[in-house]
Amino acid sequence: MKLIKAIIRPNKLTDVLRGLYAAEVFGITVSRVRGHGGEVDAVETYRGTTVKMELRDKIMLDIGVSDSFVERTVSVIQRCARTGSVGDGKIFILPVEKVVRVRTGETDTEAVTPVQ
Amino acid sequence: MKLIKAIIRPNKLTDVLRGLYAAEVFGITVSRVRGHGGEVDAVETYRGTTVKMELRDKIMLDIGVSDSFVERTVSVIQRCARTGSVGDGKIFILPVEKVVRVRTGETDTEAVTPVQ
Amino acid sequence: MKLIKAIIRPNKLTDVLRGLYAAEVFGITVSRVRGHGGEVDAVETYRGTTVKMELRDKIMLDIGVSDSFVERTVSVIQRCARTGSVGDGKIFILPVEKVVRVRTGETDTEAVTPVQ
Amino acid sequence: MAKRFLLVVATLALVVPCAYAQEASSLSGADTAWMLVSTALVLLMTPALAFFYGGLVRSKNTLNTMMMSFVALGVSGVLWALVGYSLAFGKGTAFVGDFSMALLSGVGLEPDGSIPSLLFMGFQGTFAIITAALISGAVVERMRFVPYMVFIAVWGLLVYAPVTHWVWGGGWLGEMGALDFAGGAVVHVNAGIAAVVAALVLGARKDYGNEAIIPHNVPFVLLGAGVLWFGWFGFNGGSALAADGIAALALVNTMLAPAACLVTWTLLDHMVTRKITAVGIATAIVVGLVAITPAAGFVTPASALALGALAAFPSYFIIRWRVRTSVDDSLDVFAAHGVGGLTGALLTGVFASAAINAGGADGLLFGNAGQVGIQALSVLAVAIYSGAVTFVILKVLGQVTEIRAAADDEGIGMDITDHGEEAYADGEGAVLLDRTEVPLEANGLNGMQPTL
Amino acid sequence: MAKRFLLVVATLALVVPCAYAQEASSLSGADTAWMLVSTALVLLMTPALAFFYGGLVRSKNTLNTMMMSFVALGVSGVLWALVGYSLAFGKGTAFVGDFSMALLSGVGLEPDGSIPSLLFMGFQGTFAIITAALISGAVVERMRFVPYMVFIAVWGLLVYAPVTHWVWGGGWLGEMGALDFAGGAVVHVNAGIAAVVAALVLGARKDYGNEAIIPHNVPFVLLGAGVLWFGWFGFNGGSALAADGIAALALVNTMLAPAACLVTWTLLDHMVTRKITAVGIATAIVVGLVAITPAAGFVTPASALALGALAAFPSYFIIRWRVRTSVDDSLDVFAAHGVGGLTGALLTGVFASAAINAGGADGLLFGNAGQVGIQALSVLAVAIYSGAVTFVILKVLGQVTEIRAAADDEGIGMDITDHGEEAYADGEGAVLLDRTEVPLEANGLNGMQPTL
Amino acid sequence: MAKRFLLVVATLALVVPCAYAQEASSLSGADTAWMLVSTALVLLMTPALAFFYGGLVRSKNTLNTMMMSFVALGVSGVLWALVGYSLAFGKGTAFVGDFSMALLSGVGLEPDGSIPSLLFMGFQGTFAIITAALISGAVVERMRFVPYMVFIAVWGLLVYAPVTHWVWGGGWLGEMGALDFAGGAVVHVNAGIAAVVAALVLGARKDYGNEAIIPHNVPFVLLGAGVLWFGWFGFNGGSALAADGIAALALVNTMLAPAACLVTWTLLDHMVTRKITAVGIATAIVVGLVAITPAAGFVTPASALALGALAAFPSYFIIRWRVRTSVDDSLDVFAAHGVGGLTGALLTGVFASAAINAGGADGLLFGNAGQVGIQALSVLAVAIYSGAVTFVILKVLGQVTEIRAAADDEGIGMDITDHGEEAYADGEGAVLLDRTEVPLEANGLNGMQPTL
Ligand SMILES: Nc1ncnc2c1ncn2[C@@H]1O[C@H](COP(=O)(O)OP(=O)(O)O)[C@@H](O)[C@H]1O
Ligand SMILES: Nc1ncnc2c1ncn2[C@@H]1O[C@H](COP(=O)(O)OP(=O)(O)O)[C@@H](O)[C@H]1O
Ligand SMILES: Nc1ncnc2c1ncn2[C@@H]1O[C@H](COP(=O)(O)OP(=O)(O)O)[C@@H](O)[C@H]1O
Repeated sequence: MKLIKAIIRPNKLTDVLRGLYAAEVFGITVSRVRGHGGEVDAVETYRGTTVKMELRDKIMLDIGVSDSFVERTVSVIQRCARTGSVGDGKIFILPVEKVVRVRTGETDTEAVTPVQ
Repeated sequence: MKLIKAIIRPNKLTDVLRGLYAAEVFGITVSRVRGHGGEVDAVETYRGTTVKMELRDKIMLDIGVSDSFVERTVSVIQRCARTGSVGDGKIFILPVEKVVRVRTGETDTEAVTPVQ
Repeated sequence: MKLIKAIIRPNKLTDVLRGLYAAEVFGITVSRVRGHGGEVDAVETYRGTTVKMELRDKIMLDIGVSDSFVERTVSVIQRCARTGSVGDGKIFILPVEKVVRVRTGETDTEAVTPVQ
Repeated sequence: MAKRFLLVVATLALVVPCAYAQEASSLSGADTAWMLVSTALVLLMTPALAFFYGGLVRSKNTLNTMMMSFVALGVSGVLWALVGYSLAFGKGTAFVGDFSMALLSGVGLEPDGSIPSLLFMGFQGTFAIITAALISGAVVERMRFVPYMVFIAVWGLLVYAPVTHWVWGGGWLGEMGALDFAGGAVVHVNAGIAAVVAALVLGARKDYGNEAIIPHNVPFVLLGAGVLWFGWFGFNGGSALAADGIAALALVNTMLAPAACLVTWTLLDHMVTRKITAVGIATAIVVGLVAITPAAGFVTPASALALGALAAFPSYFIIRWRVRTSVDDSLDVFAAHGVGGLTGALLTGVFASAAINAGGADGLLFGNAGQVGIQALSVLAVAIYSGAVTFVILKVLGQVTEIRAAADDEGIGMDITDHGEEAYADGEGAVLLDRTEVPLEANGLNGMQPTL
Repeated sequence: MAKRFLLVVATLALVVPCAYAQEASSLSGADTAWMLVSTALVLLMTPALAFFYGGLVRSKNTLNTMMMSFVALGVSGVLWALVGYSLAFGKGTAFVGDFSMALLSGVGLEPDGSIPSLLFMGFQGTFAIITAALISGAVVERMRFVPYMVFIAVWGLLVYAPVTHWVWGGGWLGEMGALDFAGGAVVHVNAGIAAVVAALVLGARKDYGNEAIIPHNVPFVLLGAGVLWFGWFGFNGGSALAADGIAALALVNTMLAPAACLVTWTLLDHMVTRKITAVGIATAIVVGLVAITPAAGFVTPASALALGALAAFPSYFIIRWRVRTSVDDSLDVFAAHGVGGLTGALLTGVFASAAINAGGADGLLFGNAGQVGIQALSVLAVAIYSGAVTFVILKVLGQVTEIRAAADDEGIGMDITDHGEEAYADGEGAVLLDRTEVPLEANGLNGMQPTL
Repeated sequence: MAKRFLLVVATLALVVPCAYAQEASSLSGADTAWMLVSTALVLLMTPALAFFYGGLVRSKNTLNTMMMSFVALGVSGVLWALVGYSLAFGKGTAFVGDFSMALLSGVGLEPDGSIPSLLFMGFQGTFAIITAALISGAVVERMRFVPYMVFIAVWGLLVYAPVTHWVWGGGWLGEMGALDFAGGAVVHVNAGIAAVVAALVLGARKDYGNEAIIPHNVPFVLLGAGVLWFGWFGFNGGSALAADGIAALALVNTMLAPAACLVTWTLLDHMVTRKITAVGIATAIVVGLVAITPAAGFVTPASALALGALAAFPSYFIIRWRVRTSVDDSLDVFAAHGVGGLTGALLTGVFASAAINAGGADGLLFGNAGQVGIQALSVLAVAIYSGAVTFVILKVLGQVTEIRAAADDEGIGMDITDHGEEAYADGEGAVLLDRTEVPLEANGLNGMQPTL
């Protein structure tokens, strides 16, 4: 089991979700985050106070997948989230020791297989 | 050391927190997330534009625990977060290499033992 | 590769970011979270309804670093996020199997090296 | 408007210079101007109430709560014009009007007092709207929306219109000498009692008493309170039905009483909880406004200050007590409007002074203890009637349909379940439907170039 | 104001008691009071519109959208005083005024009718402002801000002022007998057509039709709708230019028509989608207000109810149809204002009654079928002129500069790209700049002790 | 009201048709109607200010900031009625009134000019409220709430009331011929100076200059600005104390000056930063309103346009400069109100024209250079007095109690520490207390069935 943690641009979320569903990855958790990387900072001014916004809005996906799904999940994200400009994001693959489905107590691969 | 990452329903948060405190798990970090899984999508209409909301509000818990606490933490969450309907959520158990308490620099088990 | 997950006080974020940039850690993802730990709970009253706020606003940082950067990243956070009062937060170091940069497909160390 | 109007004309004669021009049959431009404004001001109170209430609920029920006020602007407004006004102000009996003015027949631009009778109808219509909307505070977060609409429609005709007739339409309470300048009993006691009955019939929200249910947007509560205050100048000042000294008295009292109530509430809050709360200040403003409503044109400004300060006490402590009971009058309509209206009505019987308004009466302080009794009786009558009929309407409605949301829907929040919308959305994970269902014609247009 | 004013004075004479004092050359305090209020009310509509529109867009474009309304308060307001008023109400020809009152020369405190002519100028100025701001709903989230400012500046002079002259300034449509009490054609059809043309010239937003673009703050939409309604009492009621029976009629109609429209829309929504939406209710209020605008002082209250109810249908279905086309009139200015204004203008021709307002005319229902034709013609004339000139202005502007935001900017959101601000910010990750650039003098002061 | 009233009656006589009815001893319905409305409008400005200020701070201090305005509605309102009005408008000396009208004794429905004297008291009371609330912008996010309440209470009596007496209550500045139509010096310079002194005494916020402190809700700022503008029509228009030509002049000038200021600010913003900001536009509206306040009824509309445009410059650049200093006048009360009021007062001395208002005077442009000197002197006198007394009050208060929040509390945010509330809460992790503390009686009721 792996946990795929992907940081993407907010306006790529729809595309990535569509891609993931198409690849039969249905269990996904999404959070709004902000990120700093290589992008140029936005400058804003409020009544003469000039500030540099060092964080950009991003979306973080947490996707628990069984080992066989890792590659296709990563490649879907890479394909759908890419714009080619700095700021497209990163994907982290983390080892997971155990996954439990709260509702049924099923574990690991069963836990991430969606209900029909 | 493990990091327990649990995704639960927002309206189960109070119950889960109470359960965790009762089980003497006090160090908890909570985030608002949204999830896609097996639930039926809500349909909304705005001035004739009909949209399907594929993400449901969820809560994600990040709980760092020493190995001996893993089982009871998971079972408390399972017990308190369960409704039996699709959408109850998942629990991921991730290995952790090191935990540091910022205030004291204590590490690992000491770092997650709450102050008295 | 490691993922450093740090929970800190919101008003320490600016200091921590400055510290990280100085330490040449540029790739950072930030989320607003809430935490429970050893802090005293705030009590609020709304029209006679008294509630205890068991969660405090915190910031969570997710920072993917190559192994050689782990130590200095942790020590920067420890130094910059510390106030000495209960509630300063925790740092978790998680193993990462692979990191991918969405834009280029570079992996691991190349993926977390910032663009010039 | 019979009796009330006579009082007003009487007082008018004392203070308006061009009194010779004020025969019953002629319009006054000045009075018309003020009543035009007052009508607009009172109408604005219903959107203001939507924000006051909407800020107090959880975000998942924001729109549902706000729409309970907004829909009254339609439902209660239209029904008022069609029949309500006639039931309230038609000649009829001592207990209810008639259908003589149904469909606004005979309500035109001819003067009723010194303003066009149509304008009087409109002004009174804004009262009918807000009274219905007030009740919603007791049933938010759990009453299904369509039954709610039916409820306020029926309630407006069966409860609001008759009660208005009793007091202002030539009915028995007005005849008896009950003083209710702008609706302490008619509007606030009436809505407050209906609210608590509705809360009991519907039952408590499932999370009530188990979970902390706290306001999702306190600035909206303050916005609502501020705009309510502004609108209330039309509510009370406009109830003089003229731009005269009594209007000025009512308006200034409407400024002073809430101010005094706010200060008192602030001190109570500080003494009891060591914190001065924003929700408390917003509530204090409303309680002060409610309390001065029956008295506004009948008491001196000094009395208004006293009345406002006194009114803080019962409402403050009843709110604190209520949340510890099982009665889920969710936004404390009873404590704010029912109790505030009661306090105001009784204190009107204490502070009223015929010296300041010859069209009113003297109260206890000026030697007429009987007025307090009349006031108590009027409140009691309104409370009993309103409570009983509200109960019957809801029970009958409950036979016909389910008036309460399913527990699951309550959990999800009524914005999504009843309205298919979210108050605050960022569009993440929202997928457009319907593009394939485009009708042929539209498809044609679909092929149009995006830019000319 | 010529023709219109005569009508008003005529009706005035019937209902105002002190009519003997109402010669063309004397001020009326009452009328002045009401027009002061009306002017303030209409000015408030533009901030209200900012909230109505601002709530409907995505949060990254909130400020941009709101500022499209707010900036009109400056640009259109100043230009109106400088030349617009003169072009609209100067004697001139049947098609446009002249420069005789440019820079407000000769516009002072002397009476124009029964109010100071300066006040008439101000009142009309608030109309010029909101009409320009209305158009912005069609171009939000993609039109660059500076070209937008230039556009509304030019549009106000080349389109709004002449069209106003046609109808109210002594021009050909007014002469022909077109009834437009408060701007069904002048304001709403005019802005509605300009909006759809602007949407077509600019092209659709890049996400339009691909992504779900949903309102980020529906309470703001309701706030906007509520305050618009309030302000509209000045818009329609003030168009009587006096505190008389016609003002009362217009105001009450402005209360009833939106109420009826709201109820009808609610029923349609429930039947079509099984949900009664808040955005729908807000839209219904606006459509009802738009539709009654040309009719407000010419029809009976019963007709206003019917007119409001009827007006819901075309706008409701056109909105549903529009979103399935490629025409990205983003906030449905055409469906709400263009169509609502058209419906209202035609129904004015149906329901108008000389019995209720001798200064108006009879409509189809009262035997004068020709009025519908006149109404249709007036709408058509305004639509063609507005559409054509709007097209030319934008095309010329497009030659001079880029009027559409770059795709990247559209993605980031115009608040940051065009205004360098965010609507809702928490300051995280924001780093203060400029501390090092403090000028010498300031540095001196910088050395001051923080506390005395 | 002495002197000022005479001026007004004089001008009144010129423009009101029924002038024969306007003896000092008779009420005018029209004037009363307009002053009723104006009082309501000015009262609304304080909630509007709460939003203007509340949107500019960080979300953790939203309620604290808003309540600093709301609480003035109580504290300053009540004290005005009890003593402030008498100190300001009682006969007294050239420097302060007396206690002859304390507790509103003798302030009733008898005419004061053409309106009830009680109404004049109420109208002036709304000025006292907002002036106190204005100061709060300089001390937000760090001043403890209870000391703040005490401060504005004392300040209202020791500073606001005397200064008002000087200018409008028959005091020395009025006698000297200083022109201040609606409070350029009395309200804005007064509050602006008090603000900067308070900011200096309290010291800067601990994050000031280190962290970026940016507005948490710019739409609220725009809402505040829009509603302030609306209310300001009552502020300036109502200061004519009649519904006459001068009121119209004041109101139209109050429309034009901010419009011109907005346009100028927009151009400045674009030239200096290449962005046109929403906070900038909101600020420009307020600055334009402040600047026209002393001049509103004394200058021609063309002058108002010029005055508004000119007023943008000093405030714009002082705001930019101020943030680079160590003076944490957090919401730039000095730059907007102090400097705006100063500019307006001086330009009144330049643009005033006795031709447009015989009750005013000629300014520099019309050959009376001395008026500028008088204006300068009046501003200087107010500034010195206000600054000195504000300083003393705060220093004395600082001896009695801690006026500044502890650094920790400042970090947490004053909403939680001083009010025990959050502006925006979702209830997550909130645990209900107190269920066990239910008193016995309540427990009884607790046992009631949830549904009947
Ligand atoms: N090392 C990292 N750890 C965590 N998050 C990162 C890291 N590097 C980048 N990110 C996230 O990815 C986003 C995009 O990264 P950035 O370096 O700007 O672009 P790119 O990946 O195209 O070079 C950042 O805004 C941040 O949220
Ligand atoms: N594989 C997964 N990875 C990450 N999050 C998941 C995964 N599967 C489910 N979730 C989260 O858990 C929530 C509930 O899952 P769902 O499949 O709907 O219900 P259930 O767990 O009861 O079958 C989802 O909304 C999502 O947030
Ligand atoms: N075991 C844990 N797992 C996850 N998060 C934790 C844990 N312990 C603490 N935290 C987070 O760190 C924050 C501070 O912890 P706390 O125990 O209050 O202070 P300290 O670390 O100074 O002892 C908490 O609010 C919570 O967000």
